[in-house]
Amino acid sequence: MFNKLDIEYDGPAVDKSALSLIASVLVVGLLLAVTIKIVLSDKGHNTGLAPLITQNIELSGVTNPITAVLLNFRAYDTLLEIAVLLVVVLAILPTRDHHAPFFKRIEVSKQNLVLLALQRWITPAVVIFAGYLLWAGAHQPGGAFQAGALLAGASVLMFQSDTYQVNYTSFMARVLLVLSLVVFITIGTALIWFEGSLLTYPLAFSGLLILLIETCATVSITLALASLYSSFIASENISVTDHKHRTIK
Amino acid sequence: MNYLSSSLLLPAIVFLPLLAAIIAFIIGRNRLQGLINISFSLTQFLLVVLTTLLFLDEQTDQSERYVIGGWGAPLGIDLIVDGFSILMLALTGLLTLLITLYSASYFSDKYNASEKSLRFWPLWWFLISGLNALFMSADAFNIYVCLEIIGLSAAALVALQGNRAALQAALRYLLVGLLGSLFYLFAIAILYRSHGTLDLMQIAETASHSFPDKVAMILITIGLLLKIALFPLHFWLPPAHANAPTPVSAILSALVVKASLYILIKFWFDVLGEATTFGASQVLGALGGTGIIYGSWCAFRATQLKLLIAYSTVAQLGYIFLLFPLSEYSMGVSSFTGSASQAAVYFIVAHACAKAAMFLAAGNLILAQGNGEIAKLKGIAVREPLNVLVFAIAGISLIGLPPSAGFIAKWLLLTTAFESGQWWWVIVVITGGLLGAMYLFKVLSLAFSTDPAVVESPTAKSTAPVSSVPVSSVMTTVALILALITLALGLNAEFILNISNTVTEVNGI
Amino acid sequence: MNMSTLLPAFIVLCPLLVGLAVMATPEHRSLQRRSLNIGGALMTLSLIAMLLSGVVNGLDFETRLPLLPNIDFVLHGDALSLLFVSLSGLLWLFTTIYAIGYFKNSANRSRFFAFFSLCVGATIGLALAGNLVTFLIFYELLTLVTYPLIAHKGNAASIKAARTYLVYTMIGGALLLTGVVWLKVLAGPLDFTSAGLLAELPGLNNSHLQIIFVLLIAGLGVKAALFPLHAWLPISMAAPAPVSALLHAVAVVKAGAFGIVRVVYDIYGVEFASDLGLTVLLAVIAGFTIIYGSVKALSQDDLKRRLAYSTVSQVSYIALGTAIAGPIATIGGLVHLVHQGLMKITLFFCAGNLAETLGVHKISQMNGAGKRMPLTMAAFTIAAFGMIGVPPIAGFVSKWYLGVGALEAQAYWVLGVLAISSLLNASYFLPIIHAIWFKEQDQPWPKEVPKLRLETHWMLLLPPLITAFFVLAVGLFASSAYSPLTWSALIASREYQAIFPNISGIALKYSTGHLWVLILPTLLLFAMAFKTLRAKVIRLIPLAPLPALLAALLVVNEDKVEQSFLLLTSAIWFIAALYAQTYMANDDKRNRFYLFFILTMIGNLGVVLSQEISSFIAFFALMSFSAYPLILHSESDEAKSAATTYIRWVIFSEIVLFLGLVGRTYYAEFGTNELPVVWVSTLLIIGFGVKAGLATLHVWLPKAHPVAPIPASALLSAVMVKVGLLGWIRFLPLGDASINVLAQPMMVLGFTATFLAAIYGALQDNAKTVLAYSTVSQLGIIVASIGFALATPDSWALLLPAIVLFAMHHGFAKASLFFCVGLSSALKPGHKLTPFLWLLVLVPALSLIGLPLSSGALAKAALKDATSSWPLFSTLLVMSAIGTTLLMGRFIELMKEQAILKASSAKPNWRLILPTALSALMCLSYFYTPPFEFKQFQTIVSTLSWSAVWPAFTGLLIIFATKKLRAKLPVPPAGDLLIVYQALARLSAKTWQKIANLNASIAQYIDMTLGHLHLWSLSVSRRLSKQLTLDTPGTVMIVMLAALLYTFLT
Amino acid sequence: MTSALLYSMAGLALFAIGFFGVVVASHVMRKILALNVMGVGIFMFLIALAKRNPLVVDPLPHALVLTGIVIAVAGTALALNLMVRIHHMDQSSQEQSK
Repeated sequence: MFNKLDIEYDGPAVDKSALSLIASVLVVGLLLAVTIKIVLSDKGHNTGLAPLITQNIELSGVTNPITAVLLNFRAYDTLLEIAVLLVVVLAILPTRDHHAPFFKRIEVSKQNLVLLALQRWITPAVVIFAGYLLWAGAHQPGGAFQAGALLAGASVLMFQSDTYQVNYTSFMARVLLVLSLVVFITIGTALIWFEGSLLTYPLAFSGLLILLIETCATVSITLALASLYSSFIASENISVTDHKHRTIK
Repeated sequence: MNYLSSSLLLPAIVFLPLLAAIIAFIIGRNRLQGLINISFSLTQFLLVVLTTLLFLDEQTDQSERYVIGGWGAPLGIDLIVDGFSILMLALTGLLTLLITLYSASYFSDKYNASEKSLRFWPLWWFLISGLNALFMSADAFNIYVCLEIIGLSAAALVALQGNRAALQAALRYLLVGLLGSLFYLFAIAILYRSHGTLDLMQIAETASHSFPDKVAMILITIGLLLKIALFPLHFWLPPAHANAPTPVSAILSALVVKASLYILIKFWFDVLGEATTFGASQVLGALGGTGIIYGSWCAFRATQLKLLIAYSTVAQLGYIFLLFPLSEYSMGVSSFTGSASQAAVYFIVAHACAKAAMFLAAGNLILAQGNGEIAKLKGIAVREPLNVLVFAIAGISLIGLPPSAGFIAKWLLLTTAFESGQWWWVIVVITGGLLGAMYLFKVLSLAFSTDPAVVESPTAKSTAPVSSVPVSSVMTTVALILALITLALGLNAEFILNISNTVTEVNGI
Repeated sequence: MNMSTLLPAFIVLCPLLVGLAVMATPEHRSLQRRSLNIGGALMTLSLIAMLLSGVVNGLDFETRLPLLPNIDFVLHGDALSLLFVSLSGLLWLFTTIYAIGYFKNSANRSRFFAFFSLCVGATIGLALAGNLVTFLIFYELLTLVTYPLIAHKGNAASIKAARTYLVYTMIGGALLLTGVVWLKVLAGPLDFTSAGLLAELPGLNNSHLQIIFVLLIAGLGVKAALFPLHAWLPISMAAPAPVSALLHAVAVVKAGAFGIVRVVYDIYGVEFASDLGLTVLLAVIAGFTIIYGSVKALSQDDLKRRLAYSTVSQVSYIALGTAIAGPIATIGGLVHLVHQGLMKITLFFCAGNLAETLGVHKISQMNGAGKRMPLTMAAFTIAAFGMIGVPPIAGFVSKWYLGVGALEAQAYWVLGVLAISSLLNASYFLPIIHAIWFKEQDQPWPKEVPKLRLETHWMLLLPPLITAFFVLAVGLFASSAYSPLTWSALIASREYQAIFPNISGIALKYSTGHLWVLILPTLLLFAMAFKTLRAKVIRLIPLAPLPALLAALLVVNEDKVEQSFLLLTSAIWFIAALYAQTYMANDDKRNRFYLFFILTMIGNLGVVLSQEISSFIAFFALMSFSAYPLILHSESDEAKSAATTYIRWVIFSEIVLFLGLVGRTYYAEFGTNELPVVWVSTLLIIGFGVKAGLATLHVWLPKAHPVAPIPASALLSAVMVKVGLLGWIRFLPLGDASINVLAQPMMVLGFTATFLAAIYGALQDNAKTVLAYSTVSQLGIIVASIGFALATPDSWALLLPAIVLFAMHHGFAKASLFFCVGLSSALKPGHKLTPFLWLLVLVPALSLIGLPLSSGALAKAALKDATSSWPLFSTLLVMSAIGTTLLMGRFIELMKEQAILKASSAKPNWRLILPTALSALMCLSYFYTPPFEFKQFQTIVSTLSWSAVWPAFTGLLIIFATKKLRAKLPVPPAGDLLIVYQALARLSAKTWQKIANLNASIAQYIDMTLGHLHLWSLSVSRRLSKQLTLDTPGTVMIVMLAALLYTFLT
Repeated sequence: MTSALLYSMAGLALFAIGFFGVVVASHVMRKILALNVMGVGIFMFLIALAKRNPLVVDPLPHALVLTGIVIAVAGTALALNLMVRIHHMDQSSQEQSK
């Protein structure tokens, strides 16, 4: 299944091995049948943890139950999830370049007008909307991930024109990337001291703390997603420049 | 907080490596890099030792719980430790300390690896924290997150070498890991649907012989088998383990596959014990048995040293899977008690130490030789006697010869097989040991043989492989320590069994 | 934690720690390494000594550590473990010293010595193991630490050897592990318990226990090199000599054998094991291995390989002793553990010395090595004789107890195994010994190290000498309180507890009466070792038998038989020594001659003085083997052929005697059954019959006598053949019981020999051959008399003095005649002394014929008296004089011819004539009759009878009548029946060769088939693995999913 | 047949289709996509699960889905990165061979 990892496009779309085709059709069918049977056999009275969450929502500091689950009840999961993101960023980041600044602007002679207009008009709106999403996360659907994703989208748009370059390996970028994790861990462990247990928010400050964590998370997620995107672009560029070098020689 | 309890230290064990990862990421390339990492690993080790000691001191019949966020089980996430997980934590702490020491040399400028070290250290610490978090998690979904941390960071570490083979192996490893995790996630969804909770203990309380539970068990089993690399699903393991940098290979073989195994054991025996069947356990055993034979055979035929060791992992995992058919199966429930579980626990520990030692020694030999070809190892025993010795000791443990941890493990396994009257597993185990001896001594006899052309003529020294670098003494010492631990574990098994006993008796969650 | 719990652990740890310390020692610091090694060995030895003294004082030593739930790691010092531990500790010291000398300038010494110490540590641990699990741990550890030792040289051969070793021991270890685990599950902790632990446990399935036993023995049998599992041992000879020495003597093979002992005795319990029918199986395998190993050893030219196969054979004695399942056999088996260790280590040390000093690896290169390396080769010889089982060397003790034990357990076939094995041992060791001492060096040494002051480095020389000394000592002092034998007996008594018999009766005590008479010869023997003294010592040799003569005349007078034999023996040895002074004066090999002359003398005198079996056979063997060089002396082709014939018959007789004496001892102590006595007596008659020239067994006599130097032939014919008679007198139940079955054949054989030998001898043309046939003829009379005594026990009281008298008479007469042969050159007519000299010839000749007034007449009269109850016997006795006359006539004829042929100017030599005269004087009975009171009334005058004269005349008539006829007849070859025997031997050799060829071709075929099979399986697996790894994972996963679904949902 | 049931069946179907794709697709890109389809199937199943009782909405599966999405993004990104790197490596080696 994973032995032949074809990269080129010239192969057939599916493995021609009839055996695996037939077997998988059969088993997929079986799987479907079995799981559908489960779904159908369910009596539907199970409400999961919904009542419990509704009971405790008052104590969580936010009113949106999903945010409450994410950042209070199951904050530990979220913390580790940020770590997952960081792992991938780490794995993907190019080898470090210390000298380039975090952010720089390059004057490009030939501009794509449509792109420029889009950048000019949409980006600020997206940023504001992201800020709203972040804020609104406390009481209705929204939150750090949504905001971060939006911001990352905006940055993709920004970097489309090669006008702006971010050095994701600069000190600044690194600090921003780990910011959410650091804040999360710091708050979490500090709360052991104050409240006696990990990530136990004091009732009075819980909303504030969650907002703080969410804000930091937004920054880190934005940067992480942007860096993931840029890594593909960068590697394309590198190969292109390599190609050029080679042709010159 | 008037007295220190082992459970209070649990968050620290997870967060300390995370902190280390962050610091390693931020400070980057630094002269103190090695020292900082070593001191982190030392702190973590001491922490784990303290936890273990406290845990043993408490002598509770119950497993220890830590409630995160003050919410409690169904709503929040709990951390939980029992004997088995404490043992796994201790093992992780120990191996982390030793392999960190090793890596500090391995990724030093001496071997032109400082570029890699930038990526290595943070990923390394993430991997460790993932492992630690996994071993103490009491929440099904949290386990999924931990599995992902482990899977992603492990794949990234495999890719560290940067050559095509390594990248391809990493990609395959990653995809397999993701697929396995998805199966697991699907099972979690089904479990949540029928039980309304994600806490393992609460699931266990309501688990029954019902259809959804069985399907969940099937999905968990297949998903985790994929990650564990049980015999027919092992295809990704040898290239991944063989192409990774040496310390990574060591931790992958020693702990990472064991993490998935740990989860599988937990689900199979504790959480969904009601839903398992005797036939399925026999299937797992049969696959394990075939894996023993097949893995050993492939190891024997391997031409690359690390590939040999990787195949040996496939074989060794097969031994552990004999746990499933051999454990007591009564009243439709199999339980993680008795000598089968002891054997499995001991096998996990023994294999972790021995395999780590073997990979490290092999890494040293490859450094000294400049080449991973087994055929090139001729006469290496003269130049690198200690590393060959370590390799031999580790191999002895893998074969299961006394005095080594592997012997105890095999002894327990054989005892169980006889006690349960399933003598056919005896034949498998014995044959596996003999095949193991074949591949081990294939290497050793090459190492001992002196090629007169190389050894005697003075000019030969200049024609020695150019890429070979003298192996630093730290790296050799670390491997030796691991090998000695393996030996020491063969002298008194009660120590390890005592730690894990609490769970095997109580069957807590 | 006090001493009693720590000491065993210390003993095990000591070598292990030394090993680790040596491993850490840098290669160039040889002094540090040396002191570590030797210090460690000494330290261990002293700890072992502490343990030993503690156990003797009844203290209990046990180290017990928890290993697993319900399983402890136990080190326990009991009697059995101490036997092995002491051996290991002791031999470790010697081997270390040896190895230091051996590896003076080679590489990787630290590695070698480290693993060497570890190996010993494992062995000691294995010996001290208090339960089967601990044993298993050390057993496997031993396998592992031996691997680098075998692979040490690093060349292709040693790597291959190491691999073969591993394949075998790994499989063995796996089987053992299976067995142990299984047994553990059935029976609990498996602590070694005297008399076994399984018998008491209830509810065990016997067939399970049988399977387990087979597994255990198969596992242990690999190391013990039991038959189908032995192949690694000869191959592992690629290892350096100290390793081979240690492997073979102590560590590996003994570990297996020791394990077998442990399993049979301390786990199963010997009675329980034999109830299960398991010991028989083991015994058969062991017995077969013994013979198989010896047969394979025969055809090896590489010295170490021959020794290796010898080990295969010898180690199985231990298993055999264990499996016979009787207390005495157990003692034999256990003591062989030590004895074989000492002997084999000596042999390997010597082989190593040869290889190191001279570069000799092959037996065919060893010719004349004895001159270059006398001490080493002496050690080799002692050990080799021990292996053969020549008393009183160590190996004999083992075989003795095994033999008696086999009888006790009524396993008669074991005796056959012992006999065949000894025969084979002799046939592969004696040629080597012959080559090193009696062959000239025929090619330069392959790789000689420049000669030092000693024959080789002292560190190489000392260990084999010490171990060889031990080999002798443990045999000689087997019955002393601190010998391995006594210790083994203690162990056996614990294993068998209630049913252990009183074994004092079969003990081997070498308590010869009047040992002081041997002091002077022994001193002279040692003095000969010094080159400067040698010439003077040779002059003193005639003095050597004088103490014995003195004893015969003054001291020994309780036992008339002993007194008369001692008189005869010492007197003739004295005369022969005097004669030899002149006769051998110009011989260039006289040093060697005298050396063996004294040895033979000691043996001969000792035999006569011996009162009980053990010393009798010990001296008997000494005498028999030492006479070999005397016969070989001239090294002409005839001499070589005669010597070979002689030694073959000696071996044959030794083996038969061994069996007979074992039987006799056993039945004297334990049995009263009538039937066995017959076969015992048969064996004794045959065994001594070889020496006593019993017809059909006499063939060596006519060949050996003519070629030996005259003093030697005189001794052979006059004295040494009489030892056979002495043996009969001592050990046959003469006078007690009548055994008609044997009496009649003996009488028939005796008289047939008397007459046929006379006729055959009369046709010979060599004076000494004629004399030899005369000896055969005369001995026929003795044989017949013994037969008569067997038939009529009542006559024994009269017959015994008569036989003794006859023997003495014959001894003196025959000796005189042989001496006369040496004077033949002086017999030519014309000299003034000639008549006197002819008188010297005639007196003994006539005496032999039994003319009146001679001692012969007296003896014959006595015989006639004693056998008067059966007239035919007397008649035949009288008629035998015709034959004797014929022979004597022929002899005188030949002497005359020779005198004329050899007519030389040489003056008669007084120094030769005087001893001859002395001897002839003895033929007149007056000199020795007085001390013997059995001749009560008969006087010399009463011999004047017609019956004493007519046969002589008849004989004379025949001589003159057939002179022409005889001249026409061809001279029949000396050794008559030998020709037939040799033809038979050749035929059987041919058949054997055919069988061997067949075997080889079958083996080749099997090899080929296996090779094909292997290739086929390789290709199949390659194809399979391709299939499996290339394009199936997806399918496989799905199939697995399906399988899980199925197993879960149905 | 409630809508929740319909959704969960659709999720299951997606999971099955994705699995089928993972097994039979030959190109890595397709495999990665198929894995994502599988993941989406599970997320859909979870979302439907949250509403299986028509009266109560269970927020927990929503939270799980959110977490799961991030993880899926991370995994996909890593896989794509590795794939691209291999691709470039192959390209440059092909060029070199030219």
